[in-house]
Amino acid sequence: MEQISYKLDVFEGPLDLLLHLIEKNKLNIYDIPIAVLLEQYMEHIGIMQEQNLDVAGEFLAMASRLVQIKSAMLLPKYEEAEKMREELSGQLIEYQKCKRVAKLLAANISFDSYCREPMKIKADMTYKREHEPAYLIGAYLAAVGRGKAKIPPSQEAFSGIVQRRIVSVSSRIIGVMRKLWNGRSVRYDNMFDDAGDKSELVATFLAILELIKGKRVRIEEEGGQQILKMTVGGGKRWKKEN
Amino acid sequence: MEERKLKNAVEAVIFASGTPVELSRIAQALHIGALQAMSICDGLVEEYEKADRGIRIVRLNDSYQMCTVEEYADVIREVMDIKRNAPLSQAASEVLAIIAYNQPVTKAFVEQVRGVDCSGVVSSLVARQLIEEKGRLELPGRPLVYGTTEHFLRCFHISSLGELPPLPNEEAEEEA
Amino acid sequence: MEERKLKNAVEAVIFASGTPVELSRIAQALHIGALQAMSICDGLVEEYEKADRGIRIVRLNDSYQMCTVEEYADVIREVMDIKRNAPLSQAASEVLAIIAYNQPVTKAFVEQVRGVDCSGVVSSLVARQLIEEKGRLELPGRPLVYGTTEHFLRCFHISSLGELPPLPNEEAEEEA
Repeated sequence: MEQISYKLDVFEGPLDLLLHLIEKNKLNIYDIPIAVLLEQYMEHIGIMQEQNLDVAGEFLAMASRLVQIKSAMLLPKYEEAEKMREELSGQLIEYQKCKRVAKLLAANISFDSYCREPMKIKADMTYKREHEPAYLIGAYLAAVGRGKAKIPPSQEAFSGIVQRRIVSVSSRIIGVMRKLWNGRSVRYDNMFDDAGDKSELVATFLAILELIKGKRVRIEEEGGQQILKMTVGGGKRWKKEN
Repeated sequence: MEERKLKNAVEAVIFASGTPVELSRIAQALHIGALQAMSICDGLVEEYEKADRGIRIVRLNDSYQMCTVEEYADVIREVMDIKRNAPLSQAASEVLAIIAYNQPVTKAFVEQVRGVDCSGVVSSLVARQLIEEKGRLELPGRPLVYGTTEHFLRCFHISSLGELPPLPNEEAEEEA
Repeated sequence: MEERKLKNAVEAVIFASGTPVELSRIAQALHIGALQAMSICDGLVEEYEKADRGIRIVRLNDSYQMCTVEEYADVIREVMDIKRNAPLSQAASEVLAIIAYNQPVTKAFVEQVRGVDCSGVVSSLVARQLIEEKGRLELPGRPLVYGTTEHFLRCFHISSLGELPPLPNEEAEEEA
Protein backbone atom coordinates (compact mmCIF):
# COMPACT_ATOMS: atom_id res chain seq x y z
CA MET A 1 0.00 0.00 0.00
CA GLU A 2 2.83 2.38 0.80
CA GLN A 3 4.08 1.94 -2.74
CA ILE A 4 0.81 3.25 -4.12
CA SER A 5 0.57 6.36 -1.96
CA TYR A 6 4.17 7.14 -2.85
CA LYS A 7 3.27 6.88 -6.52
CA LEU A 8 0.38 9.30 -6.06
CA ASP A 9 2.81 11.93 -4.91
CA VAL A 10 4.69 11.87 -8.18
CA PHE A 11 3.58 14.61 -10.53
CA GLU A 12 4.62 15.19 -14.09
CA GLY A 13 5.56 18.75 -13.23
CA PRO A 14 4.39 21.87 -11.38
CA LEU A 15 1.38 22.28 -13.67
CA ASP A 16 0.31 18.71 -12.93
CA LEU A 17 0.60 19.38 -9.21
CA LEU A 18 -1.34 22.66 -9.48
CA LEU A 19 -4.14 20.95 -11.42
CA HIS A 20 -4.26 18.24 -8.76
CA LEU A 21 -4.57 20.86 -6.00
CA ILE A 22 -7.23 22.80 -7.93
CA GLU A 23 -9.30 19.66 -8.43
CA LYS A 24 -8.82 18.44 -4.88
CA ASN A 25 -9.89 21.76 -3.38
CA LYS A 26 -12.54 22.43 -6.01
CA LEU A 27 -10.97 25.77 -6.89
CA ASN A 28 -12.17 27.73 -9.90
CA ILE A 29 -9.53 27.35 -12.58
CA TYR A 30 -10.83 30.49 -14.33
CA ASP A 31 -10.54 32.58 -11.16
CA ILE A 32 -7.73 31.09 -9.16
CA PRO A 33 -7.45 32.13 -5.52
CA ILE A 34 -3.67 32.54 -5.60
CA ALA A 35 -3.12 32.76 -1.84
CA VAL A 36 -4.94 29.48 -1.20
CA LEU A 37 -3.20 27.73 -4.06
CA LEU A 38 0.23 28.99 -3.02
CA GLU A 39 -0.26 27.77 0.52
CA GLN A 40 -1.32 24.29 -0.66
CA TYR A 41 1.47 24.18 -3.19
CA MET A 42 4.15 25.04 -0.65
CA GLU A 43 2.75 22.48 1.73
CA HIS A 44 3.04 19.84 -0.94
CA ILE A 45 6.58 20.85 -1.85
CA GLY A 46 7.41 20.54 1.83
CA ILE A 47 6.04 16.99 1.90
CA MET A 48 8.00 16.10 -1.21
CA GLN A 49 11.15 17.38 0.42
CA GLU A 50 10.41 15.49 3.62
CA GLN A 51 10.08 12.29 1.63
CA ASN A 52 13.41 13.10 0.06
CA LEU A 53 11.85 13.22 -3.38
CA ASP A 54 13.97 15.09 -5.84
CA VAL A 55 12.16 18.41 -6.14
CA ALA A 56 13.06 19.59 -9.61
CA GLY A 57 13.92 23.19 -10.34
CA GLU A 58 10.69 23.59 -12.25
CA PHE A 59 8.68 23.12 -9.05
CA LEU A 60 10.69 25.81 -7.28
CA ALA A 61 10.38 28.18 -10.25
CA MET A 62 6.61 27.78 -10.09
CA ALA A 63 6.66 28.50 -6.37
CA SER A 64 8.42 31.80 -6.94
CA ARG A 65 6.02 32.62 -9.75
CA LEU A 66 3.07 32.11 -7.41
CA VAL A 67 4.75 34.26 -4.78
CA GLN A 68 5.30 36.95 -7.37
CA ILE A 69 1.66 36.94 -8.41
CA LYS A 70 0.52 37.00 -4.81
CA SER A 71 2.68 39.96 -3.92
CA ALA A 72 1.73 41.81 -7.10
CA MET A 73 -1.88 41.48 -6.00
CA LEU A 74 -1.10 43.45 -2.85
CA LEU A 75 -0.08 46.46 -4.90
CA PRO A 76 -2.63 49.22 -5.50
CA LYS A 77 -2.14 48.79 -9.26
CA TYR A 78 -3.81 45.47 -9.81
CA GLU A 79 -3.66 45.00 -13.60
CA GLU A 80 -0.21 43.45 -13.66
CA ALA A 81 -1.20 40.78 -11.16
CA GLU A 82 -4.44 40.13 -12.98
CA LYS A 83 -2.51 39.55 -16.20
CA MET A 84 -0.13 37.11 -14.52
CA ARG A 85 -3.02 35.27 -12.94
CA GLU A 86 -4.84 34.97 -16.25
CA GLU A 87 -1.67 33.70 -17.87
CA LEU A 88 -1.31 30.96 -15.28
CA SER A 89 -4.96 30.05 -15.58
CA GLY A 90 -4.63 29.84 -19.38
CA GLN A 91 -1.59 27.61 -19.06
CA LEU A 92 -3.39 25.32 -16.64
CA ILE A 93 -6.43 25.03 -18.89
CA GLU A 94 -4.14 24.22 -21.81
CA TYR A 95 -2.35 21.55 -19.80
CA GLN A 96 -5.62 20.10 -18.57
CA LYS A 97 -6.66 19.72 -22.19
CA CYS A 98 -3.33 18.08 -22.97
CA LYS A 99 -3.87 15.56 -20.18
CA ARG A 100 -7.31 14.69 -21.49
CA VAL A 101 -6.05 14.17 -25.03
CA ALA A 102 -3.11 12.13 -23.72
CA LYS A 103 -5.51 9.80 -21.93
CA LEU A 104 -7.53 9.39 -25.10
CA LEU A 105 -4.38 8.64 -27.11
CA ALA A 106 -3.02 6.18 -24.57
CA ALA A 107 -6.36 4.36 -24.47
CA ASN A 108 -6.55 3.96 -28.22
CA ILE A 109 -2.98 3.28 -29.14
CA SER A 110 -1.93 -0.33 -29.52
CA PHE A 111 1.45 -1.88 -30.11
CA ASP A 112 0.03 -5.31 -30.80
CA SER A 113 0.15 -5.26 -34.56
CA TYR A 114 3.36 -6.58 -36.06
CA CYS A 115 4.78 -6.10 -39.49
CA ARG A 116 7.65 -7.94 -41.08
CA GLU A 117 11.21 -7.12 -42.05
CA PRO A 118 11.60 -6.12 -45.68
CA MET A 119 12.23 -9.17 -47.84
CA LYS A 120 15.90 -9.74 -48.43
CA ILE A 121 16.26 -9.68 -52.15
CA LYS A 122 19.76 -9.44 -53.48
CA ALA A 123 19.23 -5.75 -54.08
CA ASP A 124 22.10 -3.73 -52.68
CA MET A 125 20.99 -0.49 -51.12
CA THR A 126 23.88 1.46 -52.63
CA TYR A 127 22.89 5.06 -53.14
CA LYS A 128 22.22 5.68 -56.80
CA ARG A 129 21.77 9.42 -57.06
CA GLU A 130 24.41 12.00 -57.79
CA HIS A 131 24.84 15.48 -56.37
CA GLU A 132 27.02 18.49 -56.90
CA PRO A 133 29.62 18.83 -54.12
CA ALA A 134 28.04 22.13 -53.04
CA TYR A 135 25.03 20.09 -51.82
CA LEU A 136 27.18 19.14 -48.83
CA ILE A 137 27.81 22.74 -47.79
CA GLY A 138 24.09 23.37 -47.67
CA ALA A 139 23.51 20.28 -45.56
CA TYR A 140 26.41 21.13 -43.25
CA LEU A 141 25.15 24.64 -42.66
CA ALA A 142 21.66 23.32 -42.08
CA ALA A 143 23.09 21.07 -39.38
CA VAL A 144 25.32 23.55 -37.57
CA GLY A 145 23.59 26.82 -38.40
CA ARG A 146 24.85 29.44 -40.81
CA GLY A 147 28.12 31.19 -40.05
CA LYS A 148 29.49 29.41 -37.03
CA ALA A 149 30.24 25.75 -36.93
CA LYS A 150 29.15 24.56 -33.53
CA ILE A 151 31.80 21.97 -32.82
CA PRO A 152 31.17 20.17 -29.55
CA PRO A 153 33.44 21.45 -26.77
CA SER A 154 35.79 19.02 -25.10
CA GLN A 155 34.91 17.22 -21.89
CA GLU A 156 37.16 19.48 -19.80
CA ALA A 157 35.41 22.56 -21.08
CA PHE A 158 32.34 21.45 -19.15
CA SER A 159 34.11 20.71 -15.90
CA GLY A 160 34.45 24.41 -15.19
CA ILE A 161 30.74 24.90 -15.54
CA VAL A 162 29.54 21.75 -13.90
CA GLN A 163 31.95 21.50 -11.01
CA ARG A 164 32.60 25.19 -10.41
CA ARG A 165 33.12 26.14 -6.82
CA ILE A 166 31.64 29.47 -5.97
CA VAL A 167 34.17 31.73 -4.27
CA SER A 168 32.79 35.09 -3.29
CA VAL A 169 34.93 38.16 -3.92
CA SER A 170 34.08 39.54 -0.50
CA SER A 171 35.52 36.48 1.21
CA ARG A 172 38.76 37.08 -0.67
CA ILE A 173 38.71 40.80 0.22
CA ILE A 174 38.77 39.74 3.84
CA GLY A 175 41.54 37.25 3.08
CA VAL A 176 43.70 39.88 1.36
CA MET A 177 43.18 42.39 4.13
CA ARG A 178 44.10 39.81 6.79
CA LYS A 179 47.41 39.20 5.06
CA LEU A 180 48.18 42.92 4.95
CA TRP A 181 47.08 43.59 8.51
CA ASN A 182 49.35 45.54 10.85
CA GLY A 183 51.16 47.24 8.01
CA ARG A 184 52.64 44.09 6.56
CA SER A 185 53.54 44.23 2.90
CA VAL A 186 53.23 41.17 0.75
CA ARG A 187 54.53 40.41 -2.71
CA TYR A 188 51.78 40.57 -5.28
CA ASP A 189 52.56 37.03 -6.49
CA ASN A 190 52.34 35.62 -3.00
CA MET A 191 48.77 36.86 -2.61
CA PHE A 192 47.76 33.95 -4.83
CA ASP A 193 49.81 31.26 -3.11
CA ASP A 194 46.92 29.80 -1.17
CA ALA A 195 44.43 29.92 -4.05
CA GLY A 196 43.30 26.34 -4.51
CA ASP A 197 41.67 26.53 -7.90
CA LYS A 198 40.78 28.82 -10.76
CA SER A 199 37.68 30.22 -9.08
CA GLU A 200 39.72 31.25 -6.07
CA LEU A 201 42.43 32.80 -8.24
CA VAL A 202 39.91 34.90 -10.10
CA ALA A 203 38.11 35.92 -6.93
CA THR A 204 41.40 36.96 -5.30
CA PHE A 205 42.35 39.00 -8.33
CA LEU A 206 38.96 40.72 -8.35
CA ALA A 207 39.28 41.35 -4.62
CA ILE A 208 42.63 43.11 -5.13
CA LEU A 209 41.19 45.21 -7.94
CA GLU A 210 38.25 46.13 -5.75
CA LEU A 211 40.53 47.13 -2.88
CA ILE A 212 42.74 49.25 -5.15
CA LYS A 213 39.68 50.96 -6.58
CA GLY A 214 38.45 51.70 -3.06
CA LYS A 215 41.96 52.97 -2.20
CA ARG A 216 42.30 50.47 0.64
CA VAL A 217 45.50 48.97 -0.75
CA ARG A 218 48.12 50.07 -3.21
CA ILE A 219 50.73 48.35 -5.30
CA GLU A 220 54.28 49.61 -5.13
CA GLU A 221 57.36 48.54 -6.97
CA GLU A 222 60.33 47.59 -4.86
CA GLY A 223 63.45 46.23 -6.52
CA GLY A 224 61.61 44.97 -9.57
CA GLN A 225 58.94 43.30 -7.42
CA GLN A 226 55.33 44.29 -7.01
CA ILE A 227 54.51 44.76 -3.38
CA LEU A 228 51.01 45.08 -2.00
CA LYS A 229 50.52 47.43 0.95
CA MET A 230 47.61 48.79 2.83
CA THR A 231 47.02 52.49 2.39
CA VAL A 232 47.20 54.53 5.57
CA GLY A 233 44.11 54.36 7.68
CA GLY A 234 42.50 51.85 5.39
CA GLY A 235 43.02 49.07 7.81
CA LYS A 236 41.37 50.78 10.71
CA ARG A 237 38.31 51.71 8.78
CA TRP A 238 37.99 48.17 7.55
CA LYS A 239 38.28 46.88 11.09
CA LYS A 240 35.59 49.23 12.32
CA GLU A 241 33.22 48.09 9.67
CA ASN A 242 33.55 44.55 10.80
CA MET B 1 -1.05 -7.15 -67.15
CA GLU B 2 -4.54 -8.39 -66.48
CA GLU B 3 -6.48 -7.18 -63.47
CA ARG B 4 -5.99 -10.36 -61.44
CA LYS B 5 -2.22 -10.32 -62.00
CA LEU B 6 -2.01 -6.64 -61.12
CA LYS B 7 -3.72 -7.28 -57.83
CA ASN B 8 -1.41 -10.19 -57.09
CA ALA B 9 1.64 -8.09 -57.97
CA VAL B 10 0.50 -5.33 -55.59
CA GLU B 11 -0.08 -7.88 -52.85
CA ALA B 12 3.40 -9.33 -53.42
CA VAL B 13 5.00 -5.87 -53.38
CA ILE B 14 3.27 -4.78 -50.18
CA PHE B 15 4.26 -8.06 -48.55
CA ALA B 16 7.88 -7.93 -49.69
CA SER B 17 8.43 -4.32 -48.72
CA GLY B 18 7.69 -4.80 -45.03
CA THR B 19 7.72 -1.04 -44.46
CA PRO B 20 4.92 1.14 -45.87
CA VAL B 21 5.05 1.38 -49.70
CA GLU B 22 4.02 4.60 -51.37
CA LEU B 23 1.21 4.44 -53.86
CA SER B 24 3.30 6.34 -56.40
CA ARG B 25 6.03 3.70 -56.22
CA ILE B 26 3.52 0.90 -56.80
CA ALA B 27 2.05 2.74 -59.78
CA GLN B 28 5.51 3.43 -61.20
CA ALA B 29 6.67 -0.18 -60.89
CA LEU B 30 3.48 -1.57 -62.45
CA HIS B 31 3.38 1.08 -65.18
CA ILE B 32 -0.18 2.05 -64.30
CA GLY B 33 -1.81 5.31 -63.30
CA ALA B 34 -2.06 6.42 -59.65
CA LEU B 35 -5.84 6.16 -59.68
CA GLN B 36 -5.83 2.58 -60.91
CA ALA B 37 -3.14 1.70 -58.36
CA MET B 38 -5.23 3.24 -55.61
CA SER B 39 -8.32 1.32 -56.58
CA ILE B 40 -6.34 -1.95 -56.59
CA CYS B 41 -4.79 -1.20 -53.20
CA ASP B 42 -8.06 -0.15 -51.59
CA GLY B 43 -9.66 -3.25 -53.08
CA LEU B 44 -7.02 -5.41 -51.41
CA VAL B 45 -7.49 -3.65 -48.07
CA GLU B 46 -11.18 -4.41 -48.23
CA GLU B 47 -10.70 -8.00 -49.36
CA TYR B 48 -8.39 -8.76 -46.43
CA GLU B 49 -10.75 -7.04 -44.01
CA LYS B 50 -13.76 -9.03 -45.16
CA ALA B 51 -12.04 -12.40 -45.11
CA ASP B 52 -11.39 -12.32 -41.31
CA ARG B 53 -7.75 -13.33 -41.40
CA GLY B 54 -4.59 -13.13 -39.32
CA ILE B 55 -3.09 -10.35 -41.40
CA ARG B 56 -4.46 -7.17 -42.87
CA ILE B 57 -3.39 -4.29 -45.08
CA VAL B 58 -3.57 -0.73 -43.75
CA ARG B 59 -3.43 2.58 -45.55
CA LEU B 60 -1.15 5.16 -43.94
CA ASN B 61 -1.30 8.52 -45.72
CA ASP B 62 -0.47 7.54 -49.30
CA SER B 63 1.27 4.30 -48.38
CA TYR B 64 0.16 0.75 -47.76
CA GLN B 65 1.55 -1.75 -45.29
CA MET B 66 0.79 -5.34 -44.37
CA CYS B 67 0.63 -6.18 -40.67
CA THR B 68 -0.85 -8.69 -38.26
CA VAL B 69 -4.24 -8.40 -36.58
CA GLU B 70 -3.85 -7.34 -32.91
CA GLU B 71 -5.81 -10.32 -31.64
CA TYR B 72 -2.90 -12.68 -32.37
CA ALA B 73 -0.17 -10.62 -30.71
CA ASP B 74 0.38 -13.05 -27.82
CA VAL B 75 1.01 -16.01 -30.10
CA ILE B 76 3.41 -13.98 -32.27
CA ARG B 77 5.33 -12.78 -29.22
CA GLU B 78 5.66 -16.32 -27.97
CA VAL B 79 6.84 -17.82 -31.24
CA MET B 80 9.21 -14.98 -32.05
CA ASP B 81 10.34 -14.66 -28.45
CA ILE B 82 9.81 -10.91 -28.27
CA LYS B 83 8.67 -8.81 -25.37
CA ARG B 84 5.43 -6.93 -25.26
CA ASN B 85 5.95 -3.24 -26.05
CA ALA B 86 5.68 -1.20 -22.89
CA PRO B 87 2.56 0.96 -22.84
CA LEU B 88 3.12 4.70 -23.05
CA SER B 89 3.93 6.42 -19.78
CA GLN B 90 1.84 9.43 -18.80
CA ALA B 91 4.69 11.73 -19.80
CA ALA B 92 5.08 10.01 -23.17
CA SER B 93 1.38 10.16 -23.99
CA GLU B 94 1.24 13.85 -23.04
CA VAL B 95 4.19 14.70 -25.28
CA LEU B 96 2.76 12.57 -28.08
CA ALA B 97 -0.63 14.27 -27.72
CA ILE B 98 0.88 17.76 -27.94
CA ILE B 99 2.95 16.81 -30.98
CA ALA B 100 0.10 14.98 -32.74
CA TYR B 101 -2.26 17.92 -32.48
CA ASN B 102 0.19 20.76 -33.07
CA GLN B 103 2.69 19.34 -35.54
CA PRO B 104 5.16 20.31 -36.76
CA VAL B 105 6.25 21.58 -33.38
CA THR B 106 9.46 22.27 -31.44
CA LYS B 107 10.53 20.60 -28.22
CA ALA B 108 10.40 24.06 -26.60
CA PHE B 109 6.70 24.32 -27.40
CA VAL B 110 6.02 20.93 -25.84
CA GLU B 111 7.97 21.95 -22.75
CA GLN B 112 6.02 25.17 -22.45
CA VAL B 113 2.70 23.34 -22.45
CA ARG B 114 3.88 20.74 -19.93
CA GLY B 115 6.00 23.05 -17.79
CA VAL B 116 8.86 20.54 -17.58
CA ASP B 117 11.90 19.43 -19.55
CA CYS B 118 10.93 16.82 -22.16
CA SER B 119 14.23 15.87 -23.85
CA GLY B 120 14.28 12.30 -22.59
CA VAL B 121 10.66 11.65 -23.48
CA VAL B 122 11.08 13.14 -26.96
CA SER B 123 14.07 10.95 -27.77
CA SER B 124 12.34 7.84 -26.47
CA LEU B 125 9.34 8.60 -28.71
CA VAL B 126 11.75 9.01 -31.64
CA ALA B 127 13.36 5.67 -30.73
CA ARG B 128 9.91 4.06 -30.66
CA GLN B 129 9.31 5.54 -34.11
CA LEU B 130 6.15 7.32 -33.04
CA ILE B 131 7.56 10.77 -33.86
CA GLU B 132 10.33 11.98 -36.16
CA GLU B 133 12.22 15.11 -37.16
CA LYS B 134 10.38 17.20 -39.70
CA GLY B 135 13.03 19.84 -40.46
CA ARG B 136 14.05 23.01 -38.66
CA LEU B 137 12.47 26.37 -37.95
CA GLU B 138 14.07 29.46 -39.44
CA LEU B 139 14.39 31.02 -36.01
CA PRO B 140 17.43 31.79 -33.84
CA GLY B 141 18.98 28.49 -32.85
CA ARG B 142 17.29 26.80 -35.80
CA PRO B 143 15.27 24.45 -33.58
CA LEU B 144 14.22 21.03 -34.88
CA VAL B 145 10.52 20.44 -35.32
CA TYR B 146 8.82 17.10 -34.72
CA GLY B 147 5.78 15.39 -36.14
CA THR B 148 4.16 11.97 -35.92
CA THR B 149 5.16 9.04 -38.15
CA GLU B 150 3.26 6.54 -40.25
CA HIS B 151 3.98 4.03 -37.52
CA PHE B 152 2.01 6.29 -35.17
CA LEU B 153 -0.94 6.24 -37.57
CA ARG B 154 -0.81 2.46 -37.66
CA CYS B 155 -0.63 2.07 -33.88
CA PHE B 156 -3.53 4.50 -33.57
CA HIS B 157 -5.59 2.74 -36.27
CA ILE B 158 -6.03 5.75 -38.51
CA SER B 159 -5.03 6.39 -42.10
CA SER B 160 -4.23 10.08 -41.83
CA LEU B 161 -3.94 12.86 -39.28
CA GLY B 162 -7.31 14.15 -40.41
CA GLU B 163 -8.82 11.16 -38.60
CA LEU B 164 -7.42 12.15 -35.20
CA PRO B 165 -10.32 12.50 -32.76
CA PRO B 166 -11.38 16.13 -32.23
CA LEU B 167 -9.97 17.91 -29.18
CA PRO B 168 -12.25 17.83 -26.13
CA ASN B 169 -13.04 21.54 -26.03
CA GLU B 170 -13.69 21.71 -29.76
CA GLU B 171 -16.39 19.14 -29.25
CA ALA B 172 -17.87 21.22 -26.46
CA GLU B 173 -17.87 24.27 -28.69
CA GLU B 174 -19.65 22.37 -31.40
CA GLU B 175 -22.30 21.23 -28.97
CA ALA B 176 -22.84 24.74 -27.70
CA MET C 1 -9.26 -21.19 -29.55
CA GLU C 2 -11.68 -22.06 -32.29
CA GLU C 3 -10.49 -23.49 -35.61
CA ARG C 4 -10.81 -20.21 -37.53
CA LYS C 5 -8.82 -18.26 -34.91
CA LEU C 6 -6.15 -20.94 -34.81
CA LYS C 7 -5.70 -20.67 -38.54
CA ASN C 8 -5.53 -16.87 -38.35
CA ALA C 9 -2.97 -17.04 -35.56
CA VAL C 10 -0.79 -19.38 -37.60
CA GLU C 11 -1.07 -17.10 -40.62
CA ALA C 12 -0.10 -14.08 -38.49
CA VAL C 13 2.89 -15.89 -37.01
CA ILE C 14 4.24 -17.15 -40.33
CA PHE C 15 3.80 -13.67 -41.80
CA ALA C 16 5.48 -11.79 -38.95
CA SER C 17 8.44 -14.13 -38.66
CA GLY C 18 9.95 -13.61 -42.09
CA THR C 19 12.27 -16.56 -41.56
CA PRO C 20 10.93 -20.15 -41.59
CA VAL C 21 8.94 -21.05 -38.45
CA GLU C 22 9.21 -24.55 -37.01
CA LEU C 23 6.03 -26.52 -36.64
CA SER C 24 6.92 -27.40 -33.04
CA ARG C 25 7.11 -23.73 -32.06
CA ILE C 26 3.73 -23.04 -33.62
CA ALA C 27 2.16 -25.99 -31.79
CA GLN C 28 3.74 -24.92 -28.52
CA ALA C 29 2.59 -21.30 -28.76
CA LEU C 30 -0.96 -22.32 -29.64
CA HIS C 31 -1.07 -25.06 -27.00
CA ILE C 32 -2.09 -27.66 -29.57
CA GLY C 33 -0.61 -30.95 -30.70
CA ALA C 34 1.93 -31.24 -33.51
CA LEU C 35 -0.54 -33.11 -35.69
CA GLN C 36 -3.23 -30.48 -35.38
CA ALA C 37 -0.66 -27.77 -36.03
CA MET C 38 0.51 -29.55 -39.14
CA SER C 39 -2.99 -29.94 -40.47
CA ILE C 40 -3.64 -26.22 -39.95
CA CYS C 41 -0.37 -25.25 -41.65
CA ASP C 42 -0.89 -27.56 -44.59
CA GLY C 43 -4.45 -26.28 -44.88
CA LEU C 44 -3.12 -22.74 -45.13
CA VAL C 45 -0.55 -23.74 -47.75
CA GLU C 46 -3.31 -25.24 -49.85
CA GLU C 47 -5.68 -22.33 -49.35
CA TYR C 48 -3.07 -19.83 -50.55
CA GLU C 49 -2.20 -22.06 -53.52
CA LYS C 50 -5.80 -22.38 -54.65
CA ALA C 51 -6.61 -18.72 -54.38
CA ASP C 52 -4.05 -17.67 -57.05
CA ARG C 53 -2.45 -14.82 -55.15
CA GLY C 54 0.75 -12.80 -54.99
CA ILE C 55 2.05 -14.53 -51.89
CA ARG C 56 2.19 -18.15 -50.88
CA ILE C 57 3.27 -20.34 -47.99
CA VAL C 58 5.96 -22.97 -48.51
CA ARG C 59 6.91 -25.91 -46.38
CA LEU C 60 10.63 -26.56 -45.84
CA ASN C 61 11.25 -29.74 -43.83
CA ASP C 62 9.30 -29.04 -40.64
CA SER C 63 9.11 -25.28 -41.09
CA TYR C 64 6.79 -22.92 -42.87
CA GLN C 65 7.58 -19.63 -44.53
CA MET C 66 5.57 -17.03 -46.36
CA CYS C 67 7.07 -15.65 -49.57
CA THR C 68 6.09 -14.00 -52.80
CA VAL C 69 5.16 -15.88 -55.96
CA GLU C 70 8.16 -15.93 -58.36
CA GLU C 71 6.13 -14.40 -61.14
CA TYR C 72 6.15 -11.02 -59.37
CA ALA C 73 9.85 -10.89 -58.57
CA ASP C 74 10.57 -8.26 -61.22
CA VAL C 75 7.93 -5.86 -59.95
CA ILE C 76 9.18 -6.28 -56.40
CA ARG C 77 12.75 -5.62 -57.47
CA GLU C 78 11.62 -2.52 -59.29
CA VAL C 79 9.79 -1.15 -56.26
CA MET C 80 12.81 -1.83 -54.04
CA ASP C 81 15.00 -0.12 -56.63
CA ILE C 82 12.84 2.97 -56.54
CA LYS C 83 13.13 2.91 -52.77
CA ARG C 84 16.90 2.68 -52.85
CA ASN C 85 16.91 5.55 -55.27
CA ALA C 86 14.91 7.78 -52.97
CA PRO C 87 16.73 11.06 -52.31
CA LEU C 88 18.50 11.60 -49.01
CA SER C 89 16.24 12.95 -46.30
CA GLN C 90 17.12 16.26 -44.66
CA ALA C 91 18.39 14.42 -41.59
CA ALA C 92 20.46 12.03 -43.73
CA SER C 93 22.13 14.82 -45.69
CA GLU C 94 22.95 16.71 -42.49
CA VAL C 95 24.52 13.65 -40.88
CA LEU C 96 26.43 12.87 -44.07
CA ALA C 97 27.78 16.43 -44.27
CA ILE C 98 28.87 16.46 -40.61
CA ILE C 99 30.69 13.16 -41.11
CA ALA C 100 32.23 14.27 -44.41
CA TYR C 101 33.72 17.44 -42.93
CA ASN C 102 34.84 16.04 -39.58
CA GLN C 103 35.84 12.45 -40.32
CA PRO C 104 36.77 10.17 -38.75
CA VAL C 105 34.08 10.92 -36.24
CA THR C 106 31.90 9.11 -33.67
CA LYS C 107 28.13 8.91 -33.74
CA ALA C 108 28.18 10.75 -30.40
CA PHE C 109 29.91 13.69 -32.07
CA VAL C 110 27.28 13.84 -34.82
CA GLU C 111 24.53 13.65 -32.23
CA GLN C 112 26.06 16.45 -30.22
CA VAL C 113 26.18 18.71 -33.26
CA ARG C 114 22.61 17.92 -34.27
CA GLY C 115 21.23 17.67 -30.77
CA VAL C 116 19.30 14.46 -31.51
CA ASP C 117 19.78 10.72 -31.72
CA CYS C 118 21.08 9.70 -35.15
CA SER C 119 21.36 5.89 -34.94
CA GLY C 120 18.75 5.18 -37.61
CA VAL C 121 20.18 7.71 -40.02
CA VAL C 122 23.75 6.46 -39.53
CA SER C 123 22.79 2.85 -40.25
CA SER C 124 20.82 3.82 -43.33
CA LEU C 125 23.83 5.77 -44.62
CA VAL C 126 25.99 2.70 -44.01
CA ALA C 127 23.44 0.54 -45.90
CA ARG C 128 23.53 3.02 -48.77
CA GLN C 129 27.32 2.73 -48.74
CA LEU C 130 27.88 6.45 -48.33
CA ILE C 131 29.69 6.04 -45.00
CA GLU C 132 31.52 3.17 -43.32
CA GLU C 133 33.16 2.24 -40.05
CA LYS C 134 36.76 3.42 -39.80
CA GLY C 135 37.91 1.72 -36.61
CA ARG C 136 37.51 2.64 -32.96
CA LEU C 137 38.68 5.45 -30.72
CA GLU C 138 41.02 4.64 -27.83
CA LEU C 139 38.57 6.12 -25.36
CA PRO C 140 36.38 4.54 -22.71
CA GLY C 141 33.81 2.38 -24.47
CA ARG C 142 36.03 2.28 -27.58
CA PRO C 143 33.42 4.05 -29.75
CA LEU C 144 33.28 3.34 -33.49
CA VAL C 145 34.28 6.13 -35.82
CA TYR C 146 32.77 6.72 -39.23
CA GLY C 147 34.06 8.20 -42.46
CA THR C 148 32.87 8.53 -46.03
CA THR C 149 33.38 5.82 -48.65
CA GLU C 150 34.71 5.82 -52.16
CA HIS C 151 31.16 5.44 -53.35
CA PHE C 152 30.45 8.74 -51.58
CA LEU C 153 33.15 10.43 -53.65
CA ARG C 154 31.54 9.15 -56.85
CA CYS C 155 28.05 10.28 -55.84
CA PHE C 156 29.34 13.77 -55.12
CA HIS C 157 31.55 14.08 -58.19
CA ILE C 158 34.84 14.50 -56.36
CA SER C 159 37.95 12.39 -56.58
CA SER C 160 39.30 12.90 -53.05
CA LEU C 161 38.28 14.39 -49.74
CA GLY C 162 40.63 17.29 -50.46
CA GLU C 163 38.14 18.39 -53.08
CA LEU C 164 35.31 18.83 -50.61
CA PRO C 165 34.02 22.36 -51.13
CA PRO C 166 35.39 24.64 -48.38
CA LEU C 167 32.91 25.75 -45.77
CA PRO C 168 32.11 29.49 -45.82
CA ASN C 169 33.60 30.31 -42.41
CA GLU C 170 36.82 28.50 -43.23
CA GLU C 171 37.08 30.61 -46.34
CA ALA C 172 36.62 33.74 -44.29
CA GLU C 173 39.41 32.70 -41.96
CA GLU C 174 41.75 32.11 -44.84
CA GLU C 175 40.99 35.53 -46.24
CA ALA C 176 41.54 37.18 -42.89
